[in-house]
Amino acid sequence: MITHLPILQVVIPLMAAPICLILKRPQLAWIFALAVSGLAFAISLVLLQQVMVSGVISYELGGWQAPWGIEYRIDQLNALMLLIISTISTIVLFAAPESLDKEISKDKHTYFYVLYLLSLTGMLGIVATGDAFNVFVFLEITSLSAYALIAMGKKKQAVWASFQYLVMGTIGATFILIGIGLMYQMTGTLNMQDLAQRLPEVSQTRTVFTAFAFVIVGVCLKLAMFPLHLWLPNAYAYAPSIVTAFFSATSTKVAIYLLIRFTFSVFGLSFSFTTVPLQTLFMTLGVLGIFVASISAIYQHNIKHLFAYSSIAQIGYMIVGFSISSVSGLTATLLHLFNHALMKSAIFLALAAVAYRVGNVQLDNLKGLGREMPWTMAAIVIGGLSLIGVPLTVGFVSKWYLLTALIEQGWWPIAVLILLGSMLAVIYVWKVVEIAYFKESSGAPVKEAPLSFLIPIWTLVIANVYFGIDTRFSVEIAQAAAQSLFGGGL
Amino acid sequence: MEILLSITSGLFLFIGSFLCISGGVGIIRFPDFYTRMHAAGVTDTLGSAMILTGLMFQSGDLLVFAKLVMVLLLILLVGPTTSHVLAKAAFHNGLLPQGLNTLSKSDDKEDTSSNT
Amino acid sequence: MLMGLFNNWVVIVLMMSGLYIVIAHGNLIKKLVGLTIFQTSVFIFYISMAKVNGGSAPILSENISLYSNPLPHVLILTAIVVGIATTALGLSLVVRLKESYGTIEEEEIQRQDNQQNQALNKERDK
Amino acid sequence: MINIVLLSLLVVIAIAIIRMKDLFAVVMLTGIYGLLSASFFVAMDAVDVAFTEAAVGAGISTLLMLVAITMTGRKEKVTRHKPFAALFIVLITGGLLIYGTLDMPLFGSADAPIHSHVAPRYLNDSMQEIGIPNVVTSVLASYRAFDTFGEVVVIFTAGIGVLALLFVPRRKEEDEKIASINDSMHEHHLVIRIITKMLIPFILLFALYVQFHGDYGPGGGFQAGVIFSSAIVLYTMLFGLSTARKVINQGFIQLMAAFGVLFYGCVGIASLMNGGNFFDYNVLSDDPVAGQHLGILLIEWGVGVTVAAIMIIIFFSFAGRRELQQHSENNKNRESL
Repeated sequence: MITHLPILQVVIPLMAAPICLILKRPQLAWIFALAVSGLAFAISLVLLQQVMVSGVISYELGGWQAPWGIEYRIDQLNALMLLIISTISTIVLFAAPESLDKEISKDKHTYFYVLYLLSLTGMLGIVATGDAFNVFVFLEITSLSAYALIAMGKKKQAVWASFQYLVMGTIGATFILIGIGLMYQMTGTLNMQDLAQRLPEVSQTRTVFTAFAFVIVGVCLKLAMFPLHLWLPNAYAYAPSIVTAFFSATSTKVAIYLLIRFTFSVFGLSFSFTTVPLQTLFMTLGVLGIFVASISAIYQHNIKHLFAYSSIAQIGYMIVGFSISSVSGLTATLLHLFNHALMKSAIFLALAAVAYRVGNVQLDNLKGLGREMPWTMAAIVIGGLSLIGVPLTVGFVSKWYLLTALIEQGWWPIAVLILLGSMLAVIYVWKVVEIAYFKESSGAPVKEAPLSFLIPIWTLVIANVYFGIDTRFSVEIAQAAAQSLFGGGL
Repeated sequence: MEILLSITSGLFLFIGSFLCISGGVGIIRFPDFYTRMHAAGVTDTLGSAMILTGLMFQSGDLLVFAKLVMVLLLILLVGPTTSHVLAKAAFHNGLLPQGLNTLSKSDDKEDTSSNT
Repeated sequence: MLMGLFNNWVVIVLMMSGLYIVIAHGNLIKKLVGLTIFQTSVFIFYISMAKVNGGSAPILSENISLYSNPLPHVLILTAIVVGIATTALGLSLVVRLKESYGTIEEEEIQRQDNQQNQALNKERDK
Repeated sequence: MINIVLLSLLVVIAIAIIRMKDLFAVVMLTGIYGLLSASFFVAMDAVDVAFTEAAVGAGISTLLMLVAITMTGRKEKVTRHKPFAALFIVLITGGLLIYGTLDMPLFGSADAPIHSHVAPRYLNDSMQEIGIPNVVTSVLASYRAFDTFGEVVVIFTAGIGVLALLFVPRRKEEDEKIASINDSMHEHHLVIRIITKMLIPFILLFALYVQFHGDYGPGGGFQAGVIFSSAIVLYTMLFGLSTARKVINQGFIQLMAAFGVLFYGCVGIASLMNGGNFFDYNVLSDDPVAGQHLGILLIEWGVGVTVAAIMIIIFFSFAGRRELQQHSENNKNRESL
């Protein structure tokens, strides 16, 4: 069975979704979904360990040889992504029943778990596959389940946010489809590794340039990169809290993965960064994104909006690291990907707990919450410190690597800009702290969140601090993944 | 024999195409909904039936012939029904044939926008 | 040269008219129609690149030697299903929007949202 | 030649859609667009795709849009909010695409790279390896079976999503009340009811034919599922949702949707158990070709069942929501009177 792990990683949650629908009782569906997600987590751990020991694992679906059939291909980067997605999904799912009770009507809980498992499947599938068209199919599984999940939010704005996301997401996916079609037309293959070998021959043609542009724009739409980010804040703010916690940590990360995969592995380093002026473009957009999003975050009255804008800013950091296009830059991006998943899911889960007790997450309603819900608010504060990049948190580690990578290239001005951007993070995090700890509470007193919230929240917070101190695990994997990407080949 | 078959089939095809084209002209030129629908009904039923019959002479293969007969039966069944439904829906929603407009149409007028 | 590319250009015009509808029209149903047209035109693009002059449909038979490329057909079969799935979900969102906002025009929905936000802000300033 | 005619017609329709304000007309034109592109696919030798596009583009999606506009109103407001920004984006994108076509292999040339690397193997070897004449089916169901699995999951996701958005649980007495109102409404349609009753068995039979004939000609699970569901939809439209729900209730149809996906997946699991890779049908039987046959047959059933069930679920959800809206509107009118 061990040789079949790559496919089981995706197929187990996939098959679990219809079983969940058959189970019908929400409680049963939850336990089942949790067990399946946990199993996916275990599989991803084994896969990661295998990859670190023995290198790339390839799995041929249907027993057909690679360019003819579909291939699953797990290298260090994929394994890291699989681990992130399945970990966050499992931890977030712990708190689901309580949070859903308050936000979604009882008869739709089962559908929620089915859709949740489907979106998990989609993300795992995007990451595990080595076939360009298969990426599109699984991208659509994730997106469709995401639209439905977001629209399940309590307020009517949730449906509107979901519709906007649907329009943007479909345009993005269709752009990716056009790009894949053009690549296929020039090479005659859909397998990523095969594409990587055959694209250099035709890399001077205008068609390949167009293909590249379409794939990148499509991915950036999904990624909510700076000028294309407009769908994200509302989608995150009005979605059910659990969904926000899950997506903030995973869905944009999967898009970053796709960006890295297409630029580094499929089109190749020399094409992406020498033939096309991707570096300057992305560096500018990344830095602009950090500033625009951070400043918008400062003016928000809804904390979910605030942290959603902060997510866009954090994507900016990842883009900057990515566009350095050196091993250390990419390591910083991957580290930040891992770390940001940890801190954002902790923050949004804590906000789910706030929403559970207070009923909404308007900034004004947080007054005095620091004393009433000390554990929850402490988690938000630690998460916020991590966003700023204070030492002893994970945020510090990734910023440190990012700055070193920039200075290595001699790009001082950008390093300074990054530091300034972090200052903006101080402002918006301080806004939350100020209201929660230094204002008298106005409404009726509320109790601390139940344990079913606190346990997952603090698991994430402790991970936040732990990986901020003991960086061996994360840095080692990120470096190995970055090196393998620069070593050429998938 | 061969020539006879081709001539008959050609004749049928010709009549069929003529009916289709005249039906198309009718849809544009006729004054109101019901007469236009009549033109469309002719294209739908008689025109395509003629063309299918013409094609049957050309088929040669029994399987193809059988399939064409099935299509013909389907069209004969569905074509008039759709015309009927269309006319009924229009009438139900208060659309009266031209010339009747001036007569009493007050009782159905309110339904015009609600039902499609 | 011109004839060989002409097909593609027309298909690009089709795609772009779909995209134009999506961006320029405020009616949500019209937006979904635009998306459908955009996607359908991409399907046309894929299928026309599979065509081989003089080839026939890829159903193997003894007296035919040249076939069109079957792979894009397979991909587009999948993509059509994805398209209808998106349309169905989008329409159900539109129905829900109509129920809660009472309109399916983008501008009016935005206006209602803005008004609500302003009301909230005013309350806060008090 | 014929493709140029079809393409120009498509352009005309696209322009008409941009200019039309009446959503009903727009939706019908979209249906025509789907049908015309299906004809174009036939001209391009893609018969399977044409079949699907005709069933989906001209059938199901038009139907769903029509149901939706009966709930949302059929007039578009005149304002067009950002035509210049849209034009700008469209021109840039289109310009980029046209730039990209300049180095493209010419239309229909047989020596383009697309026809030389992966595709020839499907055409040359699929007869020995899989043994069915329709290459599209063998690529779809065996070489790229996992894509098709993904496709089934996509449609499953959409169905559950629509359920999650539109499903309203109803109390029984309420249901009966709505049913009786609808019955009286539906009784006018005598002619079409009789014709429909005659047609439905044939439609179902045709669906089964398409399901089984997919190996030899155009067709397969997806098309069969859509046709099967269209028969049920036709029945629902004429005899009312409550009557149709008595035949196929919500729980059963959800079970079928889940069952189809599971069935498809279990074929893969079975090949794992027999020592092959996932979806390796060769190991399903002693003779590889027979195994391939068996595997393709089974997964096509999985596809068919799921697609039919999901299409019915989607239509039922929309129709149920619509009945509920009308019901509450009636109540309101009655109160105001």
